[in-house]
Amino acid sequence: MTNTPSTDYQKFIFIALAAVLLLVPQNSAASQNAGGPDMIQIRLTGAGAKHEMPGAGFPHDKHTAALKNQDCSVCHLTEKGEFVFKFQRIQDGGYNADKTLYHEKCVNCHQRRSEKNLSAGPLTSQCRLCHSQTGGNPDAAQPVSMDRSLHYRHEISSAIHPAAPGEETNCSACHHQYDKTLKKTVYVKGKEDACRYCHKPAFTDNTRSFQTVAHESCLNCHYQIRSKNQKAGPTDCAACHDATRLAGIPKLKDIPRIKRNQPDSALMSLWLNEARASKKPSRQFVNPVAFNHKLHETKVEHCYVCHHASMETCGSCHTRIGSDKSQWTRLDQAMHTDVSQRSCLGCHLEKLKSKDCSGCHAQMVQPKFGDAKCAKCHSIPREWLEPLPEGKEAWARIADRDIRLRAENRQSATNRQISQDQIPEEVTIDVLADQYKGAKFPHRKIVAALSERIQKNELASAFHDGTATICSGCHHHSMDPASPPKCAACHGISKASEPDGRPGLKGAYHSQCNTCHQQMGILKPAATDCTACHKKTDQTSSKMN
Amino acid sequence: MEHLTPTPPALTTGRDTVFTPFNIVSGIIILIGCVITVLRFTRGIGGVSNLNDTNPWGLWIGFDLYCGVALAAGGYVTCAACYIFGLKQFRCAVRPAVLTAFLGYGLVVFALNYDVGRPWRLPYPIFLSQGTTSVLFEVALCVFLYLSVLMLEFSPVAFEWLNWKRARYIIGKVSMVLIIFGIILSTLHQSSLGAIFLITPSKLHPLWYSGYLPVYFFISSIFAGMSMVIFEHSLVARFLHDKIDAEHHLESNNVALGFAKSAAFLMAGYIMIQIIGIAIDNDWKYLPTRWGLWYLIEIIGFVAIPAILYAIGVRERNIKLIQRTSLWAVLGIVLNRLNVSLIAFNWQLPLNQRYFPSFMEIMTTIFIVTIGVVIYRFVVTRMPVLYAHPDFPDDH
Amino acid sequence: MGITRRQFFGWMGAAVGSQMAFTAQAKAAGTAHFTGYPGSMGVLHDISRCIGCRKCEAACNQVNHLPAPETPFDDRAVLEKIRRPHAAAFTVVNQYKPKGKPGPVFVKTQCNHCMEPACVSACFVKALTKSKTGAVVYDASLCVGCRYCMVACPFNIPAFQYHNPLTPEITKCTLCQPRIQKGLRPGCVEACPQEALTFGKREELIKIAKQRIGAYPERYEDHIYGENEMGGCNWLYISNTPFTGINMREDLGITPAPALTAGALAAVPVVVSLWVVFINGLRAISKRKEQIATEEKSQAVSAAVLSEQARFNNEIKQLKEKAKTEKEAAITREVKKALEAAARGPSENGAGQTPPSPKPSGTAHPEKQENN
Amino acid sequence: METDFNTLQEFLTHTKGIAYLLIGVALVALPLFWRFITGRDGKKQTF
Repeated sequence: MTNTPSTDYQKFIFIALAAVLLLVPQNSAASQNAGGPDMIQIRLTGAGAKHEMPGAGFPHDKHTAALKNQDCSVCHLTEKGEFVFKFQRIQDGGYNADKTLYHEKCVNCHQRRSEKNLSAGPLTSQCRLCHSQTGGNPDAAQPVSMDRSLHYRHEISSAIHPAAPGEETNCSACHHQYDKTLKKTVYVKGKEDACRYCHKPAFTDNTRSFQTVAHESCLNCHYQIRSKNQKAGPTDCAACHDATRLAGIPKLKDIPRIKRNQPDSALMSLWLNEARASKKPSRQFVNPVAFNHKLHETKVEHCYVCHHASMETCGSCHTRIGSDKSQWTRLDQAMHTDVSQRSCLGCHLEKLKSKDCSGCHAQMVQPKFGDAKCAKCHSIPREWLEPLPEGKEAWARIADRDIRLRAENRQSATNRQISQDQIPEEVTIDVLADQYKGAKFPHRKIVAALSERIQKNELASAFHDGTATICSGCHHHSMDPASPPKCAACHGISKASEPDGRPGLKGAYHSQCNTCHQQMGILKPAATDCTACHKKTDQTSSKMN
Repeated sequence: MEHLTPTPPALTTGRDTVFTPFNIVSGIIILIGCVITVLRFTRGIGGVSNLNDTNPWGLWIGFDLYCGVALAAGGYVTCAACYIFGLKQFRCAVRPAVLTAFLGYGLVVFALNYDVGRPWRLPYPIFLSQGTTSVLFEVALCVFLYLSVLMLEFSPVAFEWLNWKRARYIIGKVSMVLIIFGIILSTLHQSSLGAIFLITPSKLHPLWYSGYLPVYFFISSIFAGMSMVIFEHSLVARFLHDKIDAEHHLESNNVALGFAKSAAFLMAGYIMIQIIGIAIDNDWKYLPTRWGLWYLIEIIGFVAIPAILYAIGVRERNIKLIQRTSLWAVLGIVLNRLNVSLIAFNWQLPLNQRYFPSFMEIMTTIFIVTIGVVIYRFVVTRMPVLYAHPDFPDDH
Repeated sequence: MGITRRQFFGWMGAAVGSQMAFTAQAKAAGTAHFTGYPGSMGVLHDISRCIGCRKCEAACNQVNHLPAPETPFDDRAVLEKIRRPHAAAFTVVNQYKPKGKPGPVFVKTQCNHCMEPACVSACFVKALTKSKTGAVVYDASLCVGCRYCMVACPFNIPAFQYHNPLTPEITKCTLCQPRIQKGLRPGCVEACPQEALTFGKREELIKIAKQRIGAYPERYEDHIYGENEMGGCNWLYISNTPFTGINMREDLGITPAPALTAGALAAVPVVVSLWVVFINGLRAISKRKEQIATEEKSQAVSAAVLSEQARFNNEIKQLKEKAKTEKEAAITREVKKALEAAARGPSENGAGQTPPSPKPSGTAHPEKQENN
Repeated sequence: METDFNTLQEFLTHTKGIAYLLIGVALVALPLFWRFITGRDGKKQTF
């Protein structure tokens, strides 16, 4: 399969002849249009749409750069003082009209510029330079996230002015609701919602699509602020959609909470809700969960992560039997599904994939709902609910009390950890030594490193609360993890795996060490560097013939 | 026996000196061929060819075997026309066609000696270990039997030349059996050569891969054979016209007209079944691609157009046009066989993993073709192929 | 398993019929479904476990006594290039960097030991056979070196000793058949430190694979490669990344290779038999046509002869009549003359001469008529 | 003789082997039968 350049060349001619490349016209366009994050695929739809050509790729930033001293009005019309980000029109005029519009206005401009010897795009005869199959690169354009950091910067910016003068915060500059009676959008304090609740992916119910809104609102605002010579957000495509530039947006630390009257903690239990409503002590289903809302706010990018359809409580849609608003997903299902990041279990499982956790957890069978330790979350004891707490404060007190107790538990768990002298300093693994000498395993050092990572993480320390929970990362299935049996007790020394799929001793050792190292990103020693762990013996080969 | 043949002027000058342009060129080629032969059997197949593990078959199979067999189809087609369909006017075309077929198959087997790893084991599949599930087994069996049959079919010519009357008489007795055997065997392995690739649906481009591959190969071999006979006659008429007796000369035009007519109609049918094949496998989506373009060039450019030209030639009794078209049609068959066996094979591999024949592979192929031409020339200038033997008139 | 020559001739007799029609247990082609040799062995390659250490390559090299490689097996630079098995290496490990995967993925490539191997189906000397152990076994003593197996293999596995001029062999993984028969595991499996390779009965391996996918649904693709590909393989794969991205084709389908050519081969005896019938028929028809043509010709000839004869007879008759009347007239005339002469006296002699009969024209000869 | 097959390959090896034998039978038997059919049609017909 190695080829000298000359045979490659011959092959090229051969295949080129075979494929008759000369008759296929679109090569040069393809490379040009491969596209960055600013590539817009113009593909008109609507009545009478006949697609004789593939859509046109439009490199937006290239155009803004070329028209450097001009503003958006070169291409975009304004309505009520704001730009409409359609090309040269306020509203779509139908397939044929828009097609003509694009062809005339694009090509005319290119023509004028090329006559002036300015850089210009394709002309009338160069259809395929715009219309290529490969316009747009889905990987190049990344979505921008209005995370808490970015949100806060908008909140406190002095360049942004609230809709009505005199308001303390900038909230009303963006957040609004549609008032059906007034037939216009109004701002209601304390009822700020996520944009996506109303602005869906496509134009629905007379409401602009999320994409349109994001561009028209954000860009117009940035543009107007900038035109006052103030520091403003970007107006070019790449700033919000290019992966590297997105990563460069500074992230604030210790961001104050968003203020929307949200609770610090919540007692989650639907049966308790019902019991409270009917003032009757109900038969208890399962112990309620105290949810630390304040803590979780800091763990997510924005409210929308959990509040995916409204800012109401989860139970308002996900009722005990489900509702049509929740598409009949019950609360218990919503909280325990492992496929959605919005559920408690789904999000917590996702956290196990982080580098700190996956060293041990990637090798463990993924816990299912039934395997979970229910009491870890459903921890409010029954006696706290007797008599039935009355009033918001009583509820909050119960929740706070539980949250406090859990924090104390976490603290004591750290203290309860297995003592250093119980952990062997170094273990030599040499049961199978043949080609290589045994490996020296710095046992205590590794336990210390893992413990440190657990303590740094609230979720981890909440769940690793047993004396020797950490030990079971490697010494799995061991009855007393603090004094585990030898690995060879279960893993056959015969180098073969057991019929039940249990690995043999060699496989068990290597996959345990290597998987953990790879998962945690500890690339030294490399998994394939045998001599980093083992000294080579004189025996050059294993007993194999 | 030389005195029996009409003495050719070309040959007389040839006798004076061995260094005719033809002899010099073919001599050089054969010399190079011999050198490559030595290299092949001292350095291995890899030493002379660009074949590799991913592209195990190259020019030697794609051209020497696939095209060789297709173009040797004239033998059975002419025999069938003359003796089965009773079209006696093709009788004069039988002997040249059988000679071409015999040479063609002989050279195919000869070429295989270069391509297979251990050529002396070529009889193994027939005599030692029969891999009955292999299409190649069937091809091997058929080629082996058909080559034997062709040898016997051709032997009367040699016997007449040598004037072995008794042997000539005996072979004449069984000629009909031989002809029927020949037709059956040809049918089978012309189609089996297509069936060889039935096992590679994942490697051959869908436009060429079809469950109908054997049928395509069989049908196309018929008009390949016819075109080859017409083409060969036009060559013979130009370069060996002094070897042709009056009867052959007269009839060769009828042969051209008759075969062109049948070939045109068969080609139309062939195009039809190609389209049906695409429909059956729902391969339409490949047509607007580059491979589709290449496929259309093969089907339209090298089947449909020759078919139309043949048709025009037949209607206007334009022998020149028919003869020119026959070359086109022959090239079309070569293209088709190369497409199936080489070009559209392994089509999904990147360019740097594709195969292109080495210089020595190409030279080997030219060498083998040259041998064919030399032997053909040797035979027709000496043996009663293009004319009736005065001692054995009107036999067969 | 295969047909020996003795069997071949043994069937020549009446056995052929009974073999085909009356053996009750034999499966009929229409409904037959074959599930492979029971208890055949295989290997499960867990791609997610492979770290690309090339220990398997080293072991394979050692077990099969292959030539030492150009660079030692612990040189991982070779992984930068995609390799395939070749004459000096029955197995290779390749490194891929699929999209969306943080680290590289390593895949060991070797013969998959198909349940219905394309190479075995393609081999025209039975140099390749499927063993009951699960291995696809190569017998160099039969191989002609035609390389059809390489053409046929959907996985591009068999390689050829292109630089061996006289005794080149096909090379490929043997599943360590000799070791299996001694009760050992294949060399690569034994060498794998990660147990990315598991040797066992194919049925068991499928269970293990399903178990792993079930236990770690997030890690694995929900597909056991080789379970059904081209009718299934004895070498199975599970992966943490889509197979297509690591050069393992997922478009091969599930049709076993022998089934692809079975139909065409089944047509062979039918074509032969019917060709014999058709050719005889066609010849009979063209002969019969000739015969009829000859008969018609001779009929036409005799009809022509008859009509000519009739015409001739008629003419003769007419002439005769004419002659008769002329004769009579002459007689009368002569009688008259004689009477006149008698009346004048018997002085003249020529009185008794008959008049010359009219000569029939040249048309009288029927044989000659044909030439007209 | 084996009658139970585990693989399609085994099955086909068996049946195709028989098929090839039958081809030979057909090649001999059918012409002979034709000869028998046309035996009294007249003198001297090869088949």
